[in-house]
Amino acid sequence: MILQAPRYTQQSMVDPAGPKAAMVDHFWHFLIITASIVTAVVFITLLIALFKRRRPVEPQEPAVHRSLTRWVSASAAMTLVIIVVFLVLDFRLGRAIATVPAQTPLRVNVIGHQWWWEFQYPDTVPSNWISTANELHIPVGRPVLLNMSSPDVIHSFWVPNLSGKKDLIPGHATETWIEADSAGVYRGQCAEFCGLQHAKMALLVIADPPAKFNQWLTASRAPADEPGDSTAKAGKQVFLTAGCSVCHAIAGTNAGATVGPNLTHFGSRLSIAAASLPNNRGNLGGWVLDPQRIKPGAMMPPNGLEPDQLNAIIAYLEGLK
Amino acid sequence: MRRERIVADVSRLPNVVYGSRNLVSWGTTGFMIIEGFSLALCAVTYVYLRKNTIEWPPHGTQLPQLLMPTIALAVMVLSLPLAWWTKRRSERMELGATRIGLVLSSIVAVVVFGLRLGEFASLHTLWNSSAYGSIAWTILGFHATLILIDMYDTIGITLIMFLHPESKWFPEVADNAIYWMFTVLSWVPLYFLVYFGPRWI
Amino acid sequence: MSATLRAEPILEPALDVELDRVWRGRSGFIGWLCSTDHKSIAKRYIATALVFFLLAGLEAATMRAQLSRPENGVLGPDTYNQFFTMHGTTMMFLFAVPVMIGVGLYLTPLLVGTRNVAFPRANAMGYWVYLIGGILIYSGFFVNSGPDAGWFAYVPLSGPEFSPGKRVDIWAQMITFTEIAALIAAVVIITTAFKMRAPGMSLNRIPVMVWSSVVMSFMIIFAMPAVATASLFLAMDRLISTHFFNPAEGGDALLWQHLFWFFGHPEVYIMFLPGTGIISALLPSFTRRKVFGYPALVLSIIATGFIAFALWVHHMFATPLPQLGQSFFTAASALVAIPNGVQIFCWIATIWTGRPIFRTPLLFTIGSIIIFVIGGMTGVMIASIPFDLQVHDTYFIVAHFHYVILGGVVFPLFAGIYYWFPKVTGRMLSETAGKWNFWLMFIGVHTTFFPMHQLGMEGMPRRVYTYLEGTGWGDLNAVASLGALIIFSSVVVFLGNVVWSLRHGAIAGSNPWDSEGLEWATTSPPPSYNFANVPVVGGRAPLWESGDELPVMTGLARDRQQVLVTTALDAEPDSRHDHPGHTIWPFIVAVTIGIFFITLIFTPWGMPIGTVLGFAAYARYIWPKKNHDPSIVELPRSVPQSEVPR
Amino acid sequence: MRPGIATRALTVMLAVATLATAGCKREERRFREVPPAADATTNVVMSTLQPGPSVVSVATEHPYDKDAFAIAQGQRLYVQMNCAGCHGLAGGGSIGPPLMDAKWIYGSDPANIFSTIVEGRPNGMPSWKGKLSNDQVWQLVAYIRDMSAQHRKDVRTSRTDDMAAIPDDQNRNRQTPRPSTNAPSSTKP
Repeated sequence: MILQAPRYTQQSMVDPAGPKAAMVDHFWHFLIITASIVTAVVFITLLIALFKRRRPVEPQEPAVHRSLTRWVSASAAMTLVIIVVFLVLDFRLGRAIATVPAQTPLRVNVIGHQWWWEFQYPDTVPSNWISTANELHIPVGRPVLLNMSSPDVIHSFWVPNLSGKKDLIPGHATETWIEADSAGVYRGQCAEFCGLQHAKMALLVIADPPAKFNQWLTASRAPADEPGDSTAKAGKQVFLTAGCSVCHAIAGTNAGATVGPNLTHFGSRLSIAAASLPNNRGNLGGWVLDPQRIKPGAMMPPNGLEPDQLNAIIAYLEGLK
Repeated sequence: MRRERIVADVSRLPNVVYGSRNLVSWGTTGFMIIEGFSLALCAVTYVYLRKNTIEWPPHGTQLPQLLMPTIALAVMVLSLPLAWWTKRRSERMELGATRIGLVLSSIVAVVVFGLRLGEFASLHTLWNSSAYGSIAWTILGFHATLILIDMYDTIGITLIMFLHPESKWFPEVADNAIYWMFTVLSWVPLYFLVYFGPRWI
Repeated sequence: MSATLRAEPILEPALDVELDRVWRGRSGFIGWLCSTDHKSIAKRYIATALVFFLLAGLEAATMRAQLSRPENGVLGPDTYNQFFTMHGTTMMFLFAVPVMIGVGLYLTPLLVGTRNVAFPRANAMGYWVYLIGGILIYSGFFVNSGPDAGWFAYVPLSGPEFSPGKRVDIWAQMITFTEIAALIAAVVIITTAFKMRAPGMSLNRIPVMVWSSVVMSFMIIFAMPAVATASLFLAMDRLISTHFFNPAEGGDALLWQHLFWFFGHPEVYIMFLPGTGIISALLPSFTRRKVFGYPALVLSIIATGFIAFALWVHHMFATPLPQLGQSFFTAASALVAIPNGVQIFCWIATIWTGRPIFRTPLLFTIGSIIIFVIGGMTGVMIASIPFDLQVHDTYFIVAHFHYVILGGVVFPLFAGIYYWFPKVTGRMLSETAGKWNFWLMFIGVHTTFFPMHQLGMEGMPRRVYTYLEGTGWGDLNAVASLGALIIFSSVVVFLGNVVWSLRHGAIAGSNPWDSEGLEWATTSPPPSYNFANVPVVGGRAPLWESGDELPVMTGLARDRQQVLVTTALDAEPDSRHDHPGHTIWPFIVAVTIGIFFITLIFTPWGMPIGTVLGFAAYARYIWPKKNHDPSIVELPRSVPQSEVPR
Repeated sequence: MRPGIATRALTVMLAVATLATAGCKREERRFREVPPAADATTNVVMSTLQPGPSVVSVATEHPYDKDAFAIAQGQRLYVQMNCAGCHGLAGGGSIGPPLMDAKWIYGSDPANIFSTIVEGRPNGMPSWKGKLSNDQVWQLVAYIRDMSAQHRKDVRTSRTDDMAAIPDDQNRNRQTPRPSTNAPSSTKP
């Protein structure tokens, strides 16, 4: 079946939703216009040279040679001028993009694992630390400083609508900042080849107005609420015994493994499997039963669950709002 | 087809020439440049890895011993005049003297290779212990292969000059001597890098 | 080869028979293995490289089939990773550089007017080492052990922990093979161009094609060692657990990127420069005038050669290197457009004042200029760090380098093939098939790669085996896949043209295009000794300037393979040098090198076995033959000082 | 380029390719296929004494012993499932017995190791039944045998990107497994 990706703004660097992407977008317009003019001039000259009437002049004549030399040196000089202009604009833009704005940024740790993203919201109070996966909630209008690292291979964090990419290299702590001007859901994808499921290592950046963001933040700090009805309770039991707790953690239960993503507020997420499937019962069931059919090579093994166990687990996970 | 107008006759030109006039020396020079550049890249990697870590050599690794390597370097440097002498003799096509020079050069080459094999122990680290150990062993091993190839070349040319002497092999003897000088001179900076790097940089 | 297919009578049949007996060597398969004639080795380089070009083309077609629809089922992730890595590795290491080496090896002796390259045996060994490298990686690929970490194999992924098995080891050893072959060919081309030119061919009369091959060779000499040390470090990290790239033990993942791209960017210019040389060599024949701005062209080639070594960090703009350092590389990357621009302006000036003849080589030349200019534009754009941070490792970059390589390497190569095919085989390629081949490829290139610019800007990263339905990349990818079919059909037309013309093509005389190069002074195909007598060169277009009487020098020995060695600057005759002739030993030494490196992948015992085998074969390779040259008699014990030649 | 030679070169290349098919098992990447589990419920026969008629215990052929990818996955699981916590980072042993030496308490055959993991053992070895899928357990079995270098050299794992405390698997010499003093001799039919 064709898997529907979750709803988000069409990824494109020429449809910026953040200051950094906007600056590059303006620079891109300068680039595309100059390049088109220069290409057009060169092509027109080439075509005229090919199809113009031939004057029977001897091409080796010094006069012809001198005029050609003048034309060629003029065009070389023109190329140099264009390149110098390009360099000046580029250096100014480069400095503007690199400097983090004065406003105190929100700090988020980004950890790239093999084929999913982990976002940690650090806090002075250790118990307030949040670890979530594949969906980065950020407040609109406020810069977010990302401290990025990778425990396994090189990944690259890139959300085209917001900013340029930055590599996560093992052994190097890298830093970049992003900011969203307007609320919305922006999709990004790992841009450095990182193995079997590099193609489906996507992420969503959910930009909310500050009030809504703070509301999400406090909700995320709370541990998972107890399951309501009986199937959800049975689901919790299955979760703890059927091996899910060997890799996943849910704050508030004694499942605390950090091998796989943290599922504390799984129910409130828009997508599952590194933002490659919308989060609904059907996809969740298919994913839990046999992840290898959707993402062959992913680290999550197929789980032989009985139908009632599967329904219980889905009810429990969807209930973790 | 065009007619051809003969303008000169080249059959009187010499057949045995030396230095940059000789085709084969261009080949040896080419490979000297390639090997020299590869050694330079290893040296750059050494400095890069050094700049990348705080403790060099890593905590707990003993500094490399200096006695054996210095002896090996001394023997190599002392063999330079011998190589120069052999080169001069081969350029003068003195068969007897060249043969003596070649035999001595072969012996020196074997001794130097033996000393080099002993030198690995004085690094006081293993290749798989840390990046420091890896790059030190690689520089030593890379240069050791150069010495091995040059030793083999010297012994080969010595055998040819004894069993199959011809005038066209004299330039090869000269090239071999130059190649030995290159191998020795390329080791001098690397020696200081590998044995004094941990102490100074 | 239908060898005796010569339209014109030979000037001196007796001399031809005598020389041919010495230079031709045995026929048959063994003779083929023993040949050290630069023409047969160059033809093998080009033919093998084109076979790899077809294989890589099939891989590209399969990849495009997989990417034509979202969530397609043609290739799974593991096979797709092998396919795109093999496509990149084959095109870069097994096709582009070797084919340009083959063109260089074939033409340099003919263009500079000598009988063979400088080190014929080493040259033959170089080809065999390259062939063994190609067979090694493709046998691995056929048994599911093709490399799967990208043609650049960034370290932690290609390192011992994340690439189990022998896939990346086979890739790393293949690099050692192709690098040895390229280094040997580079030393051969430089020595031939500087020491064996025809008398009178001073530095300012060397054809531009030879200049481009020489600068390519210098770049090979300074670029290949970087990838050699990098692949040596990677192989040692994987096999004997050294820690060059292990951040926990002092290594660094960026060390691999620095070493690889220090080679990587010069590599693409190694391929590109002979392309410009081919265009500058064939333009005079199709515009009926000498190429305009010879000094400008040569200086641009040399300038590109130098600047290419100062660009490599533009592949690493997204890594945590300091911003100021990266801006230096922005400036260098943008400035490299100046020499390339000058070359294109000189070509357009040549066409402007010439009388263009629209034959297939000229069509491919125009196509290459158009495609290369578009590629150059996007090249300057991605020199800027902020813009590159948006489009690095996306399909915008895939579009850029395909435009630059198709425009700078593949189209000029096809132009060169259509131009020199008559000289190599004695038969013309058909013009109608040529035009079909050109137009299909021209349209195919634009249909395939122009949409990729948009895909890249819409966020589609490189090396993805599939993409989701909702990303909106589906239709542009479908157009690209359609374009790939058009390119595929154009290559099929080319193959048909070559196979048909080998048998039934029109007989080409010694100078079918009436061009000015010295290579057209020989018959087609040239005799095994190229020039019976050493030609003398008076200017930059020898055949046009010397009227109908070619000045020559006689006196080279007729009973053995002897060549004239001239001085490097003004090419005055200096000495005579004897080549050892055809021998099987280069093949055997190459096989021992192959055994040495292939067994090293699987067991450290490869080291002793390989060394002993290699040295034994090399001894036999070097040992003087029994029938040593009569003219150099055994030396008396001591030769009086005076007679010793200086 | 005589076409005869081209066809000859191609046949040589194809011959080399078919010859080298032995290598493909090492590079197998099997994602979906769940290997036949040595039935976790049947007890692996530790000694010839058992009640009733002689029951032939099917020793399952270990599916991953020539598969480098599975052994590498086992290496990852060994760390992630915290086996290293008791058995030491590369099987050096701490609370739990060392796994890189030649002494085996519960048998060194793949099936024995499989049942040790699935059923657990006294003195602290937890049972992983239901916690790990069968092919994950088989991958762990492959890696455990790899620690004492039971596999072919070209299949074994190499170093990891961590501290190089002890020589990694590539450089260990093969331990011939022998039953430890207090374990019943593992008899195979």
